[in-house]
Amino acid sequence: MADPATLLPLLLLAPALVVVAGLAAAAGAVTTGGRPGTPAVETLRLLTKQRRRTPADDPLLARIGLTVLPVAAVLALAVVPLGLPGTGAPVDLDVGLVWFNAMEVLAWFAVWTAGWGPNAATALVGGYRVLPLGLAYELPHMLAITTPAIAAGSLDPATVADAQHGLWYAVWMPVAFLLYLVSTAAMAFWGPFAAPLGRDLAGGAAAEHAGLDRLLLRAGRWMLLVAAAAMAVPLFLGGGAPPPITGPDPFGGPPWLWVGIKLLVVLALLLGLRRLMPVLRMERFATLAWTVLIPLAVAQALVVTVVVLL
Amino acid sequence: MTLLVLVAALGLVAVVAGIGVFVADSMARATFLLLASFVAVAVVLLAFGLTYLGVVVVLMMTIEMMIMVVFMVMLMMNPAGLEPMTMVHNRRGSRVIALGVFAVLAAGALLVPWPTSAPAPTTARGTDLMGPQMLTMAVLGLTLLAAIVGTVALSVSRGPARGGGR
Amino acid sequence: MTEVTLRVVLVAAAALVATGVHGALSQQSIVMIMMGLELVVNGLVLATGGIWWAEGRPGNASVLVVVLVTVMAVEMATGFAVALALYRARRVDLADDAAELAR
Amino acid sequence: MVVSLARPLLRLTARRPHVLTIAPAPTSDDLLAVRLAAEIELARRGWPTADSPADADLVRVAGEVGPRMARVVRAVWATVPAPRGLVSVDSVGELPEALDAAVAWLARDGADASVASDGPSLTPDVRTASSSHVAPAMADLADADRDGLALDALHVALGPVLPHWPAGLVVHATLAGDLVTDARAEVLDVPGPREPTGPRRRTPRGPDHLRLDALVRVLGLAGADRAAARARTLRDGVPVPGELPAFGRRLARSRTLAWTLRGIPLSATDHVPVPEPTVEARVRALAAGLGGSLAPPVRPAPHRAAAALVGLELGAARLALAAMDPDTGLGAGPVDAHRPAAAHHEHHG
Repeated sequence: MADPATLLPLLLLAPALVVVAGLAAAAGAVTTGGRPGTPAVETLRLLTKQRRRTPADDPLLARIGLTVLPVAAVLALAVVPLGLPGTGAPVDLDVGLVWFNAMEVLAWFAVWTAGWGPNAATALVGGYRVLPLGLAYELPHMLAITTPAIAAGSLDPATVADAQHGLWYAVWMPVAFLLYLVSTAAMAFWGPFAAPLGRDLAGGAAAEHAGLDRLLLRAGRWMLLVAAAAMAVPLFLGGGAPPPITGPDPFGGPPWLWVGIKLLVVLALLLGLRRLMPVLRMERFATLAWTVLIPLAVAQALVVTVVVLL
Repeated sequence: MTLLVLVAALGLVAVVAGIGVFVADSMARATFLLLASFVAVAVVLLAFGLTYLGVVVVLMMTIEMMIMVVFMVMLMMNPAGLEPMTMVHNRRGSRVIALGVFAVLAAGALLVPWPTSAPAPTTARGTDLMGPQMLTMAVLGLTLLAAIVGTVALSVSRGPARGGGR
Repeated sequence: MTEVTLRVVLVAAAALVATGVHGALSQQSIVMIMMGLELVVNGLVLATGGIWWAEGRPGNASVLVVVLVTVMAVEMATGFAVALALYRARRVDLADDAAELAR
Repeated sequence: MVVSLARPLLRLTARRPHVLTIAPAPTSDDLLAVRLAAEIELARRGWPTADSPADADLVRVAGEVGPRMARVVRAVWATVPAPRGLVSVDSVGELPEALDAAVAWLARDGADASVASDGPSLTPDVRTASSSHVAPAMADLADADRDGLALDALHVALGPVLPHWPAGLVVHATLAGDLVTDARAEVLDVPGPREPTGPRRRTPRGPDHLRLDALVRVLGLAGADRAAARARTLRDGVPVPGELPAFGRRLARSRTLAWTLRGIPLSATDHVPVPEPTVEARVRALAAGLGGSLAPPVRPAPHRAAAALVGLELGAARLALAAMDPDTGLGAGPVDAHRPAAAHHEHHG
């Protein structure tokens, strides 16, 4: 643990995630017709802005939630193999996938308390919406994570990435990959699944938060999205290895570079998803999850399990 | 030694948060404190090298707290109020019983000669965390699915009875 | 040292169980009773983990606890669903009232 | 806040303030013109709309407000975090100047909360209000009574300061969780209802303008941001012939939009507010009518529109209200706000 070579990635993890999340937010601003500098200006604006309280609120609980959100995103990213020299992931954990999922789940608890804290109707209803969203999308998400893990026979993301020599899981189990992308957007309550922060609720869980509080919620959401998108690389896109189509290593290149490129592809797919779909109402996203996504996820998991067992 | 201090501190956190569950004056705080208690225990398990167990406790318990919140919103007399919430009965009896339980269990913990061998969690970890857990995860997901479907069915079967007061 | 740590863990587990028992017995709301039971399970998980650690054989058996934890989560969800059905039918959500209905 | 460091930051961020617009009910054409001009001016400058008071840098009152509305303005202003500015615009002509002045002021002094709340007014257009004499918020947007939320009521006054909300409208709603179980409409300072009698009131807006105005709100609430921006451009500009029907056809054909809006009925127990039975059908009718020669869409009176919200989830109710696009110029109310039985509960202001 005391070896500086292993500590360095840990120390750099949070700043790196913030930077990448900022870039993703800038790309998101461009795709919705804004300027790329908008997220940076917004960050500065929120930093110079006063924080704010509401009568009879529970600021402690709200701020714990607001702080847990970005922290959970960093902790989720910590087990993702980023192709760093030496070790694969900043923290090598043999049950990394379960850890990753646990951190994502903690994030929705954080949003719920953030919505609860201000003691105001719009924020409260925004907090409520996290509950059906999380419960409906955790199952497809968990199954989409488990399916590659079953194929690779390991809960260690690095092992899953290494098991894809020759054939990416995105090709071999495309439904799981698609489900992972959709449920990732839902886990980060982002894009079509932004109902907890919906405009119909004047910002929902964020409605009463100003200044740094608001920044934590908004930035934490992008950080969570990027962390979840990063996990798609080892799970479905072969981790730090170059594309298998190119044959045995004509490009070579450092693994972290390939992870970066693949992460960009995943983020581009997610940004495309937002362009495709409006924000879904609670009834709609619940219907989608229960009648379409979960049966698909179970079917995909069964197919993969049967093939692996045979 | 570090481990002892860490474990003692986390154990204390878990117990204090656990007591806080029944002292807190709002349901949101009670739920939060219960989760905090679980997370403290999970960190102890992680420190013991029981990685899988610790991580699964965090995962499952957070989901469980969310389910609890759903029902809390539906059922509680005062789920949202920050006003003092006391809904207790036979306080004295339960206190005596609880103290008795604690006395017996703590005596057991302190007096029984627990078998200890050289702890080697790192070797045990990783050896058989490959195969069986896969299946466990799959079964886990399916069980959860069945439970939630059942729960939803039970909850909504009586139609839109939401507007009623008591 | 191992033994001291184990005893500390077991005492903490005992305190968790006792707190849970107190909560489950003293609270009226079904939700709060559930919370008490959860705390009892929390203590059991802690104790089991401690003993395994001290014996140095976590391994495969830990899967058993995972299954236990899941079953408990499921049980809680269904327990709540039953409570809700009861509420819909009888308009009670307090344990005392439910007991009175049974009489 | 270190002033030397904060100043350049303020100058940077004041170039893109989030604006919260408070508009009174359009009882006259002038009031309507001010609100529309205010929206156009915002789009021209590329300034974002604030979702809530917490998100706002600049509170802009578009049009002369009555006493009830003035109380709302004061209550909202009291909850806006510093640095902040308040602009009140009574006519279309003074709009750009007033916004420029407000921004200059934000960039110079805004960082200090005390300056914002107590400082002298710069121009007649840039006013500051002290938060010390704020009336209790009759109609604050987030006025929650949390006491009895267990399957029973949460009494909330929705509006008049919500994104894409009909100007001047307050819906006194009772929520069970997020389900609207009762809703009564009130238009602040405009008692009513004055049913539309005889021929429709004369209005400078054509039928397409009315349709696009409703579509901007529905699309904005549904999160279809690009379509909403397009509808806004078409509404505010002078569309090329053929542009409107093309846009309308595209909207009416959009499967994702239809799927998102599906399943929201537009009906009350004792009357039908609009001819279309659902939000989906209403939006399709609004879109299909674009650029055609059909009669303008039916706009219900506020109290009828509010009655149709009962039984809907809050998000669905917002979409339904935006789709019905009630004519708040007709007035409604006044309504007695819900008083909690227990006197100990203080509403915030």
